[in-house]
Amino acid sequence: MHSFLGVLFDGLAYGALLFVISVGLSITLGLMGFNNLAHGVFAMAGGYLLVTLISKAGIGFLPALPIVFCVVALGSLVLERTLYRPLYKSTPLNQVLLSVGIIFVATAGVNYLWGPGQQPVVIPEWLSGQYAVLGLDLSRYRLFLMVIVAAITLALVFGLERTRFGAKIRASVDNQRTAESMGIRVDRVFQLTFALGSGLAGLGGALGVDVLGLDPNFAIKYLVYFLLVVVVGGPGSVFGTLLAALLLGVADIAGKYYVPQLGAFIIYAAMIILLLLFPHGLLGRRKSR
Amino acid sequence: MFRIGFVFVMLLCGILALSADQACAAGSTIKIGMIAEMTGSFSDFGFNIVNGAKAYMKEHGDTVAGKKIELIVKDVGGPSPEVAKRLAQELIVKDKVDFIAGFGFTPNALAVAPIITEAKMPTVIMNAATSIITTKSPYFVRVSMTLPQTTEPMAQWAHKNGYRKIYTLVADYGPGHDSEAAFKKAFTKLGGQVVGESRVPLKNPEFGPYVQRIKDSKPQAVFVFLPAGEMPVAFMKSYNERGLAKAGIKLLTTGDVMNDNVQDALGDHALGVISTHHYSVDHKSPENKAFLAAFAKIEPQRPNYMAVGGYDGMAAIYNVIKQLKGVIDGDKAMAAFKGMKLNSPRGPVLIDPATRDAIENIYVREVKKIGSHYYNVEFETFKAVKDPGK
Amino acid sequence: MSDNLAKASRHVSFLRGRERWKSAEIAFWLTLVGVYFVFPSSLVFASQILITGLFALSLDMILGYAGIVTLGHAAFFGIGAYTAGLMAAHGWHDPFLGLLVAGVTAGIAGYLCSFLLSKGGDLTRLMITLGIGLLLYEVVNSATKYTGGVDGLQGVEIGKLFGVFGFDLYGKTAYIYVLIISFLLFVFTRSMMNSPYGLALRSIRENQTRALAIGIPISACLTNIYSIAAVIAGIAGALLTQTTQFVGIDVLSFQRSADLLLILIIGGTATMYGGFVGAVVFLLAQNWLSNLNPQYWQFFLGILLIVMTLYLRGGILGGFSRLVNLFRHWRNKEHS
Amino acid sequence: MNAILQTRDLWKAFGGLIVTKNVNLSLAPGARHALIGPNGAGKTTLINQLTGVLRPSSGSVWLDGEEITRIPANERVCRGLSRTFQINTLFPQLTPLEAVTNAICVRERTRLNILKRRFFRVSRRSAVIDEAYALLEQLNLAQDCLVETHTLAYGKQRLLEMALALATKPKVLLLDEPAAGVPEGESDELFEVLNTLPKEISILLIEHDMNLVFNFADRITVLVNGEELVTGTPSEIVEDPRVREVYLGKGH
Repeated sequence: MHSFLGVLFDGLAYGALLFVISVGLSITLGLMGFNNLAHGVFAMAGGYLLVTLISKAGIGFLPALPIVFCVVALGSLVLERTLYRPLYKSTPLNQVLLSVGIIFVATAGVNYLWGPGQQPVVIPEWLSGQYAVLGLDLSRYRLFLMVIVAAITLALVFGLERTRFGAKIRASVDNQRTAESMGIRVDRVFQLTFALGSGLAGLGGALGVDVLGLDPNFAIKYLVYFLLVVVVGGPGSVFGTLLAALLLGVADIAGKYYVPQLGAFIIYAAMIILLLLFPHGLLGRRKSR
Repeated sequence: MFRIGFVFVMLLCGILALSADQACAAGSTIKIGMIAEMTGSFSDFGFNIVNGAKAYMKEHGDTVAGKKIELIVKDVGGPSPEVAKRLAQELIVKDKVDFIAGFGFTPNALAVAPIITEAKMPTVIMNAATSIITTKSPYFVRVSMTLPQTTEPMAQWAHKNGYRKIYTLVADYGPGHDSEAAFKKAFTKLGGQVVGESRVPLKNPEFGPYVQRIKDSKPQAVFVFLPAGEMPVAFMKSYNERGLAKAGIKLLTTGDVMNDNVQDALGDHALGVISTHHYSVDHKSPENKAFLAAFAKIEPQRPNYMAVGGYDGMAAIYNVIKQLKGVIDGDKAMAAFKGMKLNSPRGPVLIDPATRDAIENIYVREVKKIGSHYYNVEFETFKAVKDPGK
Repeated sequence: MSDNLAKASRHVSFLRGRERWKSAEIAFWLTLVGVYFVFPSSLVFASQILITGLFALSLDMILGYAGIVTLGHAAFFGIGAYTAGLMAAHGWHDPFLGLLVAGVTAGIAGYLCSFLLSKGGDLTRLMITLGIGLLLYEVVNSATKYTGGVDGLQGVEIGKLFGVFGFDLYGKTAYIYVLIISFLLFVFTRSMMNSPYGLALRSIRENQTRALAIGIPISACLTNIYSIAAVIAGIAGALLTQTTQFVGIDVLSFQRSADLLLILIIGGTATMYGGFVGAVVFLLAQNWLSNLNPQYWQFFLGILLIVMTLYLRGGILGGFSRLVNLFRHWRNKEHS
Repeated sequence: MNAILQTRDLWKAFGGLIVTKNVNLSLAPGARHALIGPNGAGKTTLINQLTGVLRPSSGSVWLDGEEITRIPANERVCRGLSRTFQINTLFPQLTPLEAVTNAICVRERTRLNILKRRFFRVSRRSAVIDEAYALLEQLNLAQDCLVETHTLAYGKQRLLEMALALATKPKVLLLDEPAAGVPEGESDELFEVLNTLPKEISILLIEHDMNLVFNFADRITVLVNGEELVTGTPSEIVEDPRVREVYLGKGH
């Protein structure tokens, strides 16, 4: 029984991690419909920024997180204006080509600036170690991640469903022309949405590096995971992304614990099965077009 | 229409010309072609190997026996045998090199075996660690190590120090399987017992369930082999988070896991971990000091055992050039390699004349914090260990 | 009536003109023959480019002509490569037999996989194909005993072609072998794309709803083309095995599928030659840049890709044909 | 009572929303039948069930005496049930000649062996191409049949819609607002073409423009809220008070 609860907790914690690193993509790919394979680049930027802030500027882990979010979001605005915007209405293939180009540039750039090795990430004392609850050892950092995930989900759901800005985003995404005729500045809305998605990517990267490690190939190494979570969840749905992340997380951990021989297959098999059952994602909006 | 055809042909020719032969007649230079993993997920491999080689050239000058040494570095971009084979072929046919060197990965080395045999090209393996490589061509010589070579001493040390029940955890791929088998064989032969084994997928950001299984089966120690990179970092974090050390489960690894240049990324997590390997940055000898100084002139990053592989490979090649007085012939060069002794930064190395593999000391080390950095500190030595995989 | 017929035959000849071998095409293949004589020391590279081009052609069949986005096409390439490799390692050394069996095996795999692709949008298909590719990679990786795992499959010995021409260090035999097989498969594909079947495929890509409404059995067509593309990918994989005499697990890697997609986009989709041109440009650029700077060449490749997306929509061939049109337009103006 | 196209108690519901309610439609051979109704009456849903894009919740569809309820959409086309679309649904990069040739090739495909179908060039089938050209000529598209479809004028594209449907040699042709978006006055060309269609083709026309409907149809069905309100000759429909109330009352 204990091991079952333990596995469940680990699974949920892993799901939380998957959610944190993918939720930004759920916004850029899902809401805006841009095939942004370079999501990992923003996550990686977040990671390196965090490491640099902590080791060079001496800023603490917690205060560094909002800085990372803001800096990555601001930085992404430059890319949005110069590279992404011209391709909003282009074919998906062109968007793929562009984002792969960005990945190449970023990988080589980071390699040049920081070298190819793993970066040390020091998390504060109070976040390392475990709490013993009911005979279960619960990792503090994982609990922290779960809290962050809950906060992000609530903030996003509230922000996208209940605020004026959220309404504008949904209107712009659903029908650009109508939104424009209603006086919404669609390009501004897209810009801000893109910044939000990238900022979240950066934040996710910063939070993920303690578990995932950080080297110049971060962007390509975890690309499959980002896509997996977002597509299974249903692009554009924050709840769907959360649900998919938790489901895949629990399936993966349970599989690895109970049938370790199949360790490598589980997450991919789970993805294929889920996609065959829900071709538009768990909570995806069925596009009638 | 023909005009378009003409343009097309011109275009193709133009592009092809970019990659056309630039080979110039060799005479006063000796060319060494290096095939290394400079980009991709394993760019760390190429980075260390090539910079290790460059460090040797920096230290000893680029002229030997009156010949200028030219290093031609080619990026193979990860484990991709067909590219390795193509690069080797081009190095031989176009660049007319005298030696080929490098190889972080086994498949890259194996793929070039037929052509180096056909071309009688002396080829120095600077890292790839599967035993069989040197049996695939008489023109292979390896200056690094093999996996069983560093694994077996770990089993012996564990048994000597009273460990009887050990759990093994390896990465689920060829070298992992080899390491698991080598450890199990050596350890059970001595009377120890492997109480459980896990194979972890190579793409695995989450070690939780595996570490939990180890904890549940309560062994005295766990033996771990993972490829250098992000896996050891993730594993060590999980190992500590779940309090295996506190539960009295000792961690024993090969040196790949306790790779010198991830030490600082591991930080406190790795303190006290025991590993066996042929090289540590902390090795105390004048040769190592010279190596570290030379490397620091090229790159500020801390080198690791692969850099030593590159460094020693160059040393071996320099020795051969000296012996042959600058006139390189494949068979003579191979004869010169056999039985060669090197005063390596890792300690004395002998190239086994029979297998063309390195015979070297394997050290038992423990991770300690010295100043603000972390090092593998050697405390016991297995002298002149041969590759037990053959 | 006869007037009508005269007009109609003008239209027949219009269609015939579209299908005819253009001089640029002939020049393209003659150039490839020329490479053999002009660059005798780069033949290994040249045959690898051709193999990649052939592989990209098979992707073009399903992406460009049938509109299925895939990131797991390396699965079939890998199946072909391993089939040919395992055969050669177990005593069947004849290269042609290897190609045949590899193609058939990959085709069967493609046929089976195609049923998983009937549902969902582009992203779903992308992820399912990606998942299949990754699963296959893991299967080969964990079956170390049979496949050699990440160390690669050893003992691949390829017999002489027709018992006469052995594969040599310079890759002369290999290049001619690859060139001939590629050309034959290209002719096969080309005639298929110019047939009523090819027209139906193009129309499916253009508009599925309408294709269904004129009676095209879409899912059967897609299953079919997916299997044929898998056969060609499998043969390309087998060619790589036979010319390298080694099989590395990277034949199945995600990287290979992703690079292939890049190559096809760069070359231009649905143009028949996009795959070959993309392979030539991408691999030569890669080779050239990585020789200039082995460590940071990806930076420049990335810049190239970005510039290309911003200024050269529709790939190289797309941009090229637009240039040609512009030129014609301009010349027509001059004349009139 | 040998209807060429018939629905029996057709019923379709999306969850709790009933969009087709017990529709019993019947087309006599050679009919010029029109289906009218206000927006949201379920006309397009009905068409989609006839063509096989949607499957009805219950009830059946019959074509020429055979039940086709469970037959896939493409197979229905082969059996002689063809349609046009309200919004242009064409092959933008193909020329009209290629598009129509394609449709004819599909229709004729069972007459060819696999080798010819797969590997012989399209241009070798001059009979098919002649037929395609003749059809295009009949629809006043001969001048434009060699340029890519997306460059055609809107009105021409509407005609091509019709050409593609006719190329399948249908027994029953479903026309979904053929004049939609065509400026008044230009739709004459379209209906001129419609009026010349042979009587062997039965036509079900969905249209908003009442003038067109009353000029063209010999029978009219009014659909309201998924339900068949009334069916009759044009004069009967005009007289019907219920129709006036729900439909004409607002429009006229």
